[in-house]
Amino acid sequence: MSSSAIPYSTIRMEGASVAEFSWDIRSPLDRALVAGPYGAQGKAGVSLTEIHNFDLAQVMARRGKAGEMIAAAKARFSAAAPETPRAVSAADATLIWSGPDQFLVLSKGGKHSIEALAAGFAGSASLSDQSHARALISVSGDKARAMLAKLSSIDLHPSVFAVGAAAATSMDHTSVTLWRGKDRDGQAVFNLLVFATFAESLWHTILDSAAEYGVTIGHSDELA
Amino acid sequence: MAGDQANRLTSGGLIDRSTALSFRFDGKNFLGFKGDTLASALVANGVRLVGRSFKYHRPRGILTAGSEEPNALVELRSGARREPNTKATTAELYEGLEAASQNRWPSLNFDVMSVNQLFAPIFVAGFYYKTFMWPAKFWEAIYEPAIRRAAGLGRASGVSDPDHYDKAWAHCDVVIAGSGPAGLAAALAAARSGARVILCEEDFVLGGRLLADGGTIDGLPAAEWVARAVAELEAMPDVRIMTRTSLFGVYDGGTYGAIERVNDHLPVPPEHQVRQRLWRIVAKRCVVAAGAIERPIVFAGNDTPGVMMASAMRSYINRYAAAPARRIALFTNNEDGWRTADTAIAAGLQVAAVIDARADVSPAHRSLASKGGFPVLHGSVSAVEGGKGGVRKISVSLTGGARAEVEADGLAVSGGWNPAVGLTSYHRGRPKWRDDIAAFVPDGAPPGMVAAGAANGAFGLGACLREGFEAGAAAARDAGRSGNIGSMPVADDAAFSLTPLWHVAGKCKAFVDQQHDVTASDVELAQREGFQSVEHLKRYTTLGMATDQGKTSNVAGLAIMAAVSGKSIPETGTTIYRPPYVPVAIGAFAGHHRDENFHATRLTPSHHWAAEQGAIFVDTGLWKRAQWYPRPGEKDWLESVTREVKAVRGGVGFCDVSTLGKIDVHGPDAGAFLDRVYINAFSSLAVGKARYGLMLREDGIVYDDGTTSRLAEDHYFLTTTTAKAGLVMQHLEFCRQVLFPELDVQLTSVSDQWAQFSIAGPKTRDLLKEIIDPAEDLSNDGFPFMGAREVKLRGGLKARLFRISFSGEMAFEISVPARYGEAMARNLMIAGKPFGVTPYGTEALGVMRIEKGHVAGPELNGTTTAGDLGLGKMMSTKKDFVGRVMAGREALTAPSRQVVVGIKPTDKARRLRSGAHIIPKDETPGPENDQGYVTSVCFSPVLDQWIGLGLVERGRERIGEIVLAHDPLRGEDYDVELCNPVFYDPDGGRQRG
Amino acid sequence: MRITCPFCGERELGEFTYLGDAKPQRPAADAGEDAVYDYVYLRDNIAGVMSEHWYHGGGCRAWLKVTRNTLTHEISAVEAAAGAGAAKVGA
Amino acid sequence: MKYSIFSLARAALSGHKNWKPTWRDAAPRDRYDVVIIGGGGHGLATAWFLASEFGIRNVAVLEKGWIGSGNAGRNTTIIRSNYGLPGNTGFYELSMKLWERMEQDLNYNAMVSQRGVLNLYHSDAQRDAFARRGNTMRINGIDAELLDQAALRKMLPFLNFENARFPIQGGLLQRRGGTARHDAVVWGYAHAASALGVDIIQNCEVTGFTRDANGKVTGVETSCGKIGAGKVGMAVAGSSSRVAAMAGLRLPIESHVLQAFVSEAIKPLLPNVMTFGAGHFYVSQSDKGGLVFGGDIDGYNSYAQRGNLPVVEDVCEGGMALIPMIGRVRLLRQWGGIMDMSMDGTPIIDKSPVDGLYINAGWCYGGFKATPGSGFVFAHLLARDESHKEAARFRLDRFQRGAMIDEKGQGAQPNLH
Repeated sequence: MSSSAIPYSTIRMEGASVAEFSWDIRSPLDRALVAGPYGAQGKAGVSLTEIHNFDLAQVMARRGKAGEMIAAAKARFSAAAPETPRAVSAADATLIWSGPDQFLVLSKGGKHSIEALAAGFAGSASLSDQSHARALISVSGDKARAMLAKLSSIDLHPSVFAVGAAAATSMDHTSVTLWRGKDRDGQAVFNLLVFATFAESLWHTILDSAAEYGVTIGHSDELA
Repeated sequence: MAGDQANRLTSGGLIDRSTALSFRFDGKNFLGFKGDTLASALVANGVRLVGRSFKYHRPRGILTAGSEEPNALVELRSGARREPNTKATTAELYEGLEAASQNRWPSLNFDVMSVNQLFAPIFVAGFYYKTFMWPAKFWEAIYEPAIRRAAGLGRASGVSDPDHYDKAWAHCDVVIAGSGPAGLAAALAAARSGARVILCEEDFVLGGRLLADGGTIDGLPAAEWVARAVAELEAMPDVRIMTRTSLFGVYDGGTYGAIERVNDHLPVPPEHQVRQRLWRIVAKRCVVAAGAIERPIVFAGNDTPGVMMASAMRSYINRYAAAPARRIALFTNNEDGWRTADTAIAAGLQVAAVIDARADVSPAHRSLASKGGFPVLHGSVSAVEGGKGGVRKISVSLTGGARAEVEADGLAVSGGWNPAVGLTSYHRGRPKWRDDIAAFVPDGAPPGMVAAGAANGAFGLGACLREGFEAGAAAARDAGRSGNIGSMPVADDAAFSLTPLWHVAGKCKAFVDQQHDVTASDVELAQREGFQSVEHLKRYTTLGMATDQGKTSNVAGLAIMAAVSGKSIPETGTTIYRPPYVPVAIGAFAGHHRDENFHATRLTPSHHWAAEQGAIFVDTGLWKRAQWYPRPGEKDWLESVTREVKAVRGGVGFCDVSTLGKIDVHGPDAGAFLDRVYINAFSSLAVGKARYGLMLREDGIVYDDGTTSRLAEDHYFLTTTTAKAGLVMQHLEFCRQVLFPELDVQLTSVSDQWAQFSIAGPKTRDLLKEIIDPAEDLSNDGFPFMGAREVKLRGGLKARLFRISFSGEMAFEISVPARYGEAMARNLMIAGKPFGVTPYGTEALGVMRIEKGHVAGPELNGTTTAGDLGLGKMMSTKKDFVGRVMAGREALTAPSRQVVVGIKPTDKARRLRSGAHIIPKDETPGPENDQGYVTSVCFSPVLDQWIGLGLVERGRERIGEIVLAHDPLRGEDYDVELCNPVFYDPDGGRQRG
Repeated sequence: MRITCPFCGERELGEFTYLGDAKPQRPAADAGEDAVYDYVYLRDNIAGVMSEHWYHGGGCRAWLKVTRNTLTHEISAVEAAAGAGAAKVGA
Repeated sequence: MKYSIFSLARAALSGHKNWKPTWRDAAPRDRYDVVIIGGGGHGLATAWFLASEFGIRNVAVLEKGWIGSGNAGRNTTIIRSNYGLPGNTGFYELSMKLWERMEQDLNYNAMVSQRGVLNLYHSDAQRDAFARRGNTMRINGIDAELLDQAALRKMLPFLNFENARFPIQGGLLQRRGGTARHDAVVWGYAHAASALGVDIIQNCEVTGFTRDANGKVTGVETSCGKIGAGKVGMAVAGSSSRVAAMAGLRLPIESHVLQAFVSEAIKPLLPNVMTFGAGHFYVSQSDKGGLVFGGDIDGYNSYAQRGNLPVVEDVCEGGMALIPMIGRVRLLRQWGGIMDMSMDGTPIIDKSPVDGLYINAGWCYGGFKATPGSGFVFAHLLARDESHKEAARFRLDRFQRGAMIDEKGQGAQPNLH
């Protein structure tokens, strides 16, 4: 499931050799994710969707500059950047708390790429590109909480982990960023940013955990 | 007769008579019903002999009806699913169940090991400490194997467990252990308050003792009240009822361990399902309503099959409609035991006699006796007749000295009740003694935990409900819930009167710990030999160390010890209670983490491409790394690796080095920060340049190394070794947040953001020109050695390019965003095709670094200094840095230290091996002249021989000296020459060229 | 054990890494070898309430100062290290 | 009272009524030549060696609880001498030689079982480190064998060779390593020391030191009153810092909890002691049939003598990864002991900076195997006022000198040793 983010290029070389470089983008789940049903038969209790091709920037306030960073975020996103573990939906980005004085900017299409953000945060925050460092998995379904309870020590009860709640936490000893998106079809949606090099391994663990409930697997280019 | 359920009562019980289940015990076929345990089905079928004891192999029957069972242990299931030591009393019956008795040979009925009973006079507690000492060699050869074979009960399957397990977290306000009257009342009160409640019940049916003892609650029969309570609880969304789940432990911060036997009641777990699940329950409060355990009285012959706890008899009769005997005698020292006489009569069984150790019996019981036509004997049981066939006759010593005999085929015993004090004592709280019930009750429970009902010493039904309800309400309140708790369930309290009786003195063996064959005289012997502390008693006699952890024996044992040592029971005290409350399968604690899933696996961005190339992978920490890329016709790894090295040194090759830790260091003080964490300076590094850095621990020993590049005034890109990536990040965050908080610096791991490749060999630049935008100047002037900057690739993609080399060749490292990593590998192959580009793995990487004398993991072993590694000159004297002061200590700077040198065998055909020690030539190896060892070796294609690095005393002063490589483990001794560790291009012309 | 991270809230033990006693302070550059020896090697090793460094590496990566009783494991206070959340310094 | 099969048979005839206490429970006298604080294996062994080897019999061993109530009674009973660094190698071999004659020395069967200790390796780097260590052992006259995978498949076919995350490549075997019955070691030393006149005083907690004008320790204050002493030796692993603090000393030691586990008893399954090289798990099977196993320390300072679930899980994961046939064997009991974790993972046996006070501490999680050796060299130090040559590197000042003995290479970070 690869899509080309950089156009195919054909270059005529000295010495008459022809090299064709294809800069295919490959998600870290490219091989492991097989769309369709998995595990127990019947109505799937868990739905897993990998979201492709996103921009992810880590924004970290400089010493004593938290206020300026928040102001810069406000100016750019017309939203208050999260200062506690929350995910804030702006018009075209989600701002996810990732630690004290820092948050992630999740967006699509390059509008809030690290280059685009640089000027606005100059002097108030340090930026680090994480777009390729993570895989993004969205989990929903009747049994999403039951399945996540096998991986996460976080209390996901609706009264505790409401829409917009976020956590920098670990699943199966692997660091993840977890937040609850907007409900879809009346069901809670949990988003997971997983480190890319761990993604395939954690994916298999997720499938093992979900198999008893029946799983439907897919991918999407849309942010949840 | 097999299969006829001859002892099944014709009516009653919570069994489903419409669902008959067939099962096998010791090869014989039987029938039972859904709702039976293995034990109740065996009782129904008249099977009384179910096991043999640990030491004397005495015949044993079923003593209890619960998880405290010491005797009725079986091997359940067969083949790979065989589970030793399974309590028949808790094993749920299922169609096709197979069980076998254990610790007997050749059969349960005829067990030759029962000859041990003949030696019983010698096999007293601790006998083995006094003998088997001569001759010394005989212990491992003869005595110990014999003891080991005789000991142990069941047999493990011996093959890999085929079932799956997993683990999960649960969160609640109130967790409740036990669903008897106290537990259900607690759950009702807490749930009505609005609390999130988890109710754990180890049984497969809710109700606890109500299932066997009935009663009237709120004017309803107990069963009906239970059904209503459960229905009310089930209707509430924040109540989770977990049957087949034992709360086994309490850990810090309100974390509770529980084991759910998800599918143990089925022959095999359904597809995609686990056998058992380990729960970590996080609860603000815990109500322990785990009930109490009826305790035996120790008397001669008390282990005869057919002797059973009085409450267990009621369970078998009332809950399972199975008669443990037809003519039952009851031996009790308390009022509660009498209920078994009631139950027996109600079930149409005969009561042979009630032997009551108390002086008085209530008028109600007297009238029961006359109605039932059985005598009440005041006294105690002094002997039981009957072997493996079970109880036949009971001798009674009457108060006043006369004797009586009672013919019976079953003896119910009640010595009173011990509250289940395990959970409340796991944080080292010691239970306290209560004289009125002659039992220990919880004290010093962990924070947030409270016991209620029988677990707290309240033995009346009304009291259980009251305590449970109040505890549940209080727990919910403490958790911040304040809903209307409604009315408290009420019931009458039966009178509880008891005259403590622990041990009836007699001549024959009277068992305290039935499973471990610890007798009353063993306890007395222990006292005589000075093992008076209860812990000494336990360890010397093994009392309470069996699979039941002394649930039916500990208190009796210490009571007997108290009596013989002239102390009170509370003075004697208890041993330490330890989790788990019931034994838990090791597989459940492991969950998913076994076999290939033991630990996570990290894959490099080019992993799948490398796999397509046929790469052999090696585990490096959690990573899978390409170790080499074999080609058809290559006879071994060495041939492949040698080819890869030659291809690099003669042309160009590349290797995925994305596993290096990569950290963005941002901020105005980034340079100052790096100056403090590295021994060398980084604030002075020019933008666009890279520098090799070495960091120490605060104790002056080398911690890690790597290159760090300055990409902008306020932005450095730091790399760590693969092994230390996470730890260095932690260390740097410590330096940033704790040691130097005044610095304005930000750290982010970008290890996963970048796919990084090392491209090395004289044709590196040629290859790069193919793939990098022609506008980028890659010449020596335009991109000098140790240069570092962003470049544009053909097609527009941006990459980071670093001119660094660990191979000694002209080399670059190039980083692209990780999702382009696989494309990068493919494109390097395309771009390098004209130059014979060769992918190489970690072995070739290792060969080239050794040839070049670069230190790596084997040299950075946590005991070496910068000086040892030949890098002492890097240590700045102009600044403070982590580890500076301690690095200066006398022994760390001594001239005699072992330092890095090159090593090569004088015989070029000789293979050098890591781990060989270095001994001066012509000396006999010994501790005094053991001067170091070989740390890293490789076959060097350049030198056409094995070479290595080593840490050798004063090594740098001894270049050229011939020494002995001494490798007794592999039976090798050979001469090697100590040499300059830089075997290849010592002037460095190639990498700068 | 559960530690209430001042940034993340209460989390389970597995997310944290322990370093040790938070009382010893890294000596100044010119403090001399004895002072550094003391800092690196000697410990009060308190049986009772102790201030400790813990790292929330499985969460927000903050270093914390946790006040904990080594006899009971009871945690009475948790605060962030001086440099965790330092962007709010002076703000 | 001499123990043997004959005395046992004789006693049987009289219904075992004539056995005397295994050791004398003594009341404290006013003064002893040497007072040992700590009635664990090390303290009792020290007393026995003082009496039997160095002729000092006016010795008291003070135990705040019951003898063997500390780590001597809480360990996983492994004995071995497979160390790789100078200082450790010779010392642990001295100890191993004393194990080999213990039962005859003490007339007590401590069930020393030389069934072999096997360290598994899973990578080339680990093999190389084991080779280095094994060669060190051989150079010091200690048995060691490097086994490859084929040899292990033959010896231990039930290990996970087929679908392991970290495949087993081989192992370093010390056949003379094994196990001993921990409580019996304590009782054996108590039995033998008591017979030579040593006073064993239980339920006697030291609460302070008495000092003369020069600061020299002259005795101890205890819950049973003041007891004078020519010299005081402390062998109180787990409580070393607390006892040392009574003399105004700070030690390079932290107290950590190490958990251990035993399974239900099963018929013989595991022939030797095994350590997993790719996770935290080691195991042996007791003569009674239980699998006795453990793993890493919990990792935080603790005096609570109990640990938490993450380590239980970690250890069982290691167990299942290595020996998948133990999945249905049940964990019966878990417990925790307080480890004296030193700053380099190596013990301290030395005179303290306070005159008259001698330290035997810092055993980390490896004190049991050292019991006889520790007793011997500590007795030597107490009797002669100089270190035994095999303990010469266990000096307290080694940290100041930079002469650490760091087998794991983890530095001054006790929870990593």
